Amino acid sequence: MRETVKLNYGGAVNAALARSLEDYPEAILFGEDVALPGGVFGVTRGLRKAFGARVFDTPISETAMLGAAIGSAMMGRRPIVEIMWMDFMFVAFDQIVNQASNVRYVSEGRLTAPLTIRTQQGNAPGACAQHSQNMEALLLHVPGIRVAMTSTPQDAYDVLRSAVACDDPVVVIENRSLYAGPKAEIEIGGDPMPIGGHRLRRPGADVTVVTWGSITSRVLAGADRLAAEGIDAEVIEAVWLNPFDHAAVAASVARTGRLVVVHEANTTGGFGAEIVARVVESGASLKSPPRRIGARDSRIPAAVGLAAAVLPQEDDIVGGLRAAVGR
Amino acid sequence: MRETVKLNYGGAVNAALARSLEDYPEAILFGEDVALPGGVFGVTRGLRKAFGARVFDTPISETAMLGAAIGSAMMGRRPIVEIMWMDFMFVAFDQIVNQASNVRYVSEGRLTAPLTIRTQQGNAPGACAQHSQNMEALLLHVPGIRVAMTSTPQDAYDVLRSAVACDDPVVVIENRSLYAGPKAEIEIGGDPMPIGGHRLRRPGADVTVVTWGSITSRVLAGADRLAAEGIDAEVIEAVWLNPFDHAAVAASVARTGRLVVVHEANTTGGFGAEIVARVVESGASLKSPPRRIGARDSRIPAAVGLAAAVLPQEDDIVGGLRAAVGR
Amino acid sequence: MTTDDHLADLHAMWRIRVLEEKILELRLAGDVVGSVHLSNGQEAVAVGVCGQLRKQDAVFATYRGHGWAMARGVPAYPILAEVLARTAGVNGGRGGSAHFSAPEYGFYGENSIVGAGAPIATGAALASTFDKSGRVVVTVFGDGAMNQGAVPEAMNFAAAMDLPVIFVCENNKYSELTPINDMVRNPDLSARATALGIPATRVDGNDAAEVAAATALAIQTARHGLGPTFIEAHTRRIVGHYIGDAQQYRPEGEIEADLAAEPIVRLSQQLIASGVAADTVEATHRRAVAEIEEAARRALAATAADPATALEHLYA
Amino acid sequence: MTTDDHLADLHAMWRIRVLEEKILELRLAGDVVGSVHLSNGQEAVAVGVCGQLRKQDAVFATYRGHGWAMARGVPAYPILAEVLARTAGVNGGRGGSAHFSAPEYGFYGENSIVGAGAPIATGAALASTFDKSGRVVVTVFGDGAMNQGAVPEAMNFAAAMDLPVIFVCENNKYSELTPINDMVRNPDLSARATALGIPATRVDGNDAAEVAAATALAIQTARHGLGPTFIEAHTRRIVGHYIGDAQQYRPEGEIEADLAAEPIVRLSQQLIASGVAADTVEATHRRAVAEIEEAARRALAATAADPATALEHLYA
Ligand SMILES: Cc1ncc(C[n+]2csc(CCOP(=O)(O)OP(=O)(O)O)c2C)c(N)n1
Ligand SMILES: Cc1ncc(C[n+]2csc(CCOP(=O)(O)OP(=O)(O)O)c2C)c(N)n1
Ligand SMILES: [Mg+2]
Ligand SMILES: [Mg+2]
Repeated sequence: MRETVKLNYGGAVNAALARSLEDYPEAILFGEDVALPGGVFGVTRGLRKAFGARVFDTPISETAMLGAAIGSAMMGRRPIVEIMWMDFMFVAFDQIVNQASNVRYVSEGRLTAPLTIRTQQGNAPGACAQHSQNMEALLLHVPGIRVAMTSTPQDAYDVLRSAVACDDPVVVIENRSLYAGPKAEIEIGGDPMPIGGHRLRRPGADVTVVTWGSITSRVLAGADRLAAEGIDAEVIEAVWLNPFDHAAVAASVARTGRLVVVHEANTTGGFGAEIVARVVESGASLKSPPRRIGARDSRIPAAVGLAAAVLPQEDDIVGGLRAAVGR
Repeated sequence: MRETVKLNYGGAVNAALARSLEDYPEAILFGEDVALPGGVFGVTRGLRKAFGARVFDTPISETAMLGAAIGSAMMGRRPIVEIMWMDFMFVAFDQIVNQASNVRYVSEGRLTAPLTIRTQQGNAPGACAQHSQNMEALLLHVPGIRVAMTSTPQDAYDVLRSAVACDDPVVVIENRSLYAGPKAEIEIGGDPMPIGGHRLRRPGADVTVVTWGSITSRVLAGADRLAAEGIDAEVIEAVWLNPFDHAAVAASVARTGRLVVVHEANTTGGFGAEIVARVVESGASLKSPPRRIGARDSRIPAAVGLAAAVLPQEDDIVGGLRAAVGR
Repeated sequence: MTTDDHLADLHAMWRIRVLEEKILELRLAGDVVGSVHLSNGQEAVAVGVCGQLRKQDAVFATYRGHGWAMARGVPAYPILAEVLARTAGVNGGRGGSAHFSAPEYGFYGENSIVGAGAPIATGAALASTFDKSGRVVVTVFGDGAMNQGAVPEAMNFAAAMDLPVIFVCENNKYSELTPINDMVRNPDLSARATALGIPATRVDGNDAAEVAAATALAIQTARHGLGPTFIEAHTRRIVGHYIGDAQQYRPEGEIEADLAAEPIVRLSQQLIASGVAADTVEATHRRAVAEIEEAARRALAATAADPATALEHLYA
Repeated sequence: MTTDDHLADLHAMWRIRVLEEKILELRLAGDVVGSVHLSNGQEAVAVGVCGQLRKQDAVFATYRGHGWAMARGVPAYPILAEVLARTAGVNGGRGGSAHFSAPEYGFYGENSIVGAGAPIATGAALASTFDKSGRVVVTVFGDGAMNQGAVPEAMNFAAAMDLPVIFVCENNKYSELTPINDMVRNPDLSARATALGIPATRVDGNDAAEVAAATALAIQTARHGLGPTFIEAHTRRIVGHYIGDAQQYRPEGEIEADLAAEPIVRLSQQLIASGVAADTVEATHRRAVAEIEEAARRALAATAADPATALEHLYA
């Protein structure tokens, strides 16, 4: 039953989890501090109470947690597991790269691993180098793993529900700086949508900007500033990164003739390169060279002032877009 | 003292290790089965005998092994640690992504981690999905970690020596299918060269091909076939991937006007995208769209016939190059 | 256990042994391509454990898993077809020797990352606590795997949550080419389980009956909701770790001693000593040979995996 | 131990406590930005351990590491400057509260990945076996970290190789918001070390003298080439895990009990009961306050880290 409610981003995640646990009796939810305490960001609050033993806390054992998700998924559960920070995934990366990814393919489809890994990433003021990274690109080089990243309450809800419904391993990447954001009217309660697709956040004629994650709002702010200068940027938020909607980007670039990709992740080896490569490989005719705006290939310092010098700021985005359109 | 010797690839690795252990009294060498047994590929044979306790076997504890490398490096050792297969690195990836990478930067240079991780990757006939991956792209998105990949005995020797001499963490990626290859005359014994640079394997006028790792020989074979058709490919082997010699690629593309990148790794999210993106971002004028030839975004099946359908073959390379030059 | 039970065990072990020998032969002949890890000498563990399992139970094994698959009931033909990269293989050749699965027989797969199966098996056991299947899960790994962080993580997770999983450590004294006793201080690996609060036993892994008894107890524990058990089964592999492993790391006389203590020889001798006719004992071997020969013949004749299908089954 | 020794411990603990309180104050005032993890209540562990170390010895701590840094001799000013993101910080603001190091004081850094410091510390101890420095390495982590595979891997590695490392587990009963006893079957975490062949003790972590005694023995063991020791120090944090942690997970009365048993209160009471003048006892606090206030004043006045340097020191 569809309804419109006012929820912030964290509330939308919570609602999607609750609905998924309702829809799928085989769904289970676990992670460090997610059950009795309701999550270190409060995002899973109330779910233990509502769903009992299906929602539980785990030891600080990411490998065991991901293994538990894979094994239970093979056996017909639909686990949703939280890795508190994307940075922590690397203590257990084998379970994603070598295990979850291979379940369906290697077994010729006899086994499946319908699991969802919820995590969150990115820098927040004062966060240390081990709590600040943007690592989606690593997952995007691992066939067999679906990946999505959201920045709005509506998508936080919709994408998570699609992820849980998906019969393959999906990593949904959130951002802790969004959880306590402003409430928005969102529609909840419909059937989960199929995975994939993009969001057109701002139509425009002069340049196609592809972005994802929490930096989207910075991109939109930059685009608004440029609108005042007469530069009309089209902003696509690529909520699903695998599968990625390359066709949508191609169609947009075909109209605008220019491409800029913005991500908070380090530039070198980031997924921006893939998007640029796909567009130019297709032979699209561009009015100016494509550009990427990402972090400056660095570790992330804790000092806010230093981190700002590493991570892409609104001015970097505005500058990059201006350069792309030749102004 | 420089001298010319005949060594195969595995022998060259062995010679580089021996020389490094001689040059640096602080060098130590360890890994699973590397000491008493001399390595599962025989590459470390004789080193335990020659260097005693500085060469030792470890438990099957990749996290402890990499941690041991980092901690001992911080304390003035110059560890060389073997991760038997790149695929196994993911059980311990935290130690690379969050630990080794941050030592110098976060400490503002007060601490350093001059360590070398030797590993090998790629598919070999009949190898399973968990022993077949090409994962350099993941490392190349981690600032702070140097990365090289070699395919000839001379480079196996030179690059490894440079890696050990380097005062930062370096991952040197070898390939088990090369170890027992033919002997070649190589020069050994000089001073280690600085890290970085590329190898021009074949000068050519029509198209720039950038590649790395064991697939280089397949690229060269393809280029030879095409030469008979009058297509003159320039082949650059990018032995060092971080730092990457983008200038050399740009200069070559400026002459040939065409770019093809070939790697055994999966295409999507592979480092080929980065190279393509850099070239087109620079505004280079290309006579045809750049192309990437990589694996077909799949897990790797054990069956040789199936794996061949996933991984880039000589015909794929020849076809790609033909298409790039428009024939 | 009756004599017939012992004969059944012997036959089950012979089936595995002959399968492994056939795979070795096919590998040396070049029909099988790539690395294979044989379990010769360790058959009693798989036979002892799997003999106690019910259909719904699940086994998670390692690259050294052919015998476990067979002990779970996977027929020789699809195993050989898999190892030979045929379409008729349990996974159509995608898994190969080191990474195949056959869930329809309760064999949830080999794993070629040391230690990685334990957390996944723990997850399968977690599912049992929800689905009321009564499923017990067995995960098997080597002595060396005990030093891989995934294993203690999985054991603690299972202990904390009382999951119905049995951790079977096949302690064959070596990890590849390195003796376990050089890599640990305390050679009693079961102590690690005890420290986590998991009931643990050490058994003669070359005695299928002893393994079976320990397994039966572990299964009861699991089915009663009392959580995991750890079984350290002492055994020896009487072949190299990989094809071509010259086993130079073996101290003098060890291989001979291992050959004398290996489970098939031992059980055969015991049966004969207890009065069973030599021919009855030998018949278990002959039946195994006939079965495997026939399966190998069929598998060799079967169609190779079709490259056109290589990109299928990546996603739903 | 003499009264002066105890007073020195008390002063050392007060310095840490007052530092943490100052950091909290600065954080609430917005001068410190980002998450900070305080060690209030756990000071006796750092003080007891570090009091036994020599200059060349090395400590590897966690995000909850301010006190360990100070106990190692890092002055308050560069710690506060670091937490305040000043150029004068031990790492010029790059490490911040949760990830700073000061190797010149034998403080090899905090680590914000649970368990990850143990293998690195083990590596530092490995270096000792080559460099003849006699360096002993201490790695500290929490109860929850025992369940992270890196820790048992490191412990086994150190045991197998007889490395001079001391594993100090600060068992404060909670991992973030979750009680350790819900996450393990056997609450005796030291049993895990024993199972690996590592000598292990459980001590009252709120008693610096008891911690020091256990550490002294561990150091002897290490310096004699006899390898690692495990010390489980029972303690309590008397603040939340993070700023704003309402500690709703604490059973009724627990916080009060913890406050009554915390090491500063306890040692002060003991000293007074043993006849030391109240003013002498209180002076340890006053001196700490004066020192930290002065350091904080300077740190607040110091120059902010310069963004122009943000890309330096990535590579050699
Ligand atoms: C994480 C990881 N590290 C290393 C290897 C390489 N390797 C394969 S088998 C093996 C030895 C395992 O020994 P053990 O656990 O005793 O099992 P066994 O082979 O004796 O049955 C090693 C080191 C691997 N496959 N995975
Ligand atoms: C690998 C990893 N997983 C999870 C976290 C998040 N985390 C930070 S502190 C903490 C609790 C650690 O508990 P414990 O080891 O008992 O140490 P304490 O905080 O009590 O000192 C957790 C789960 C992390 N930093 N790293
Ligand atoms: Mg073994
Ligand atoms: Mg704790």
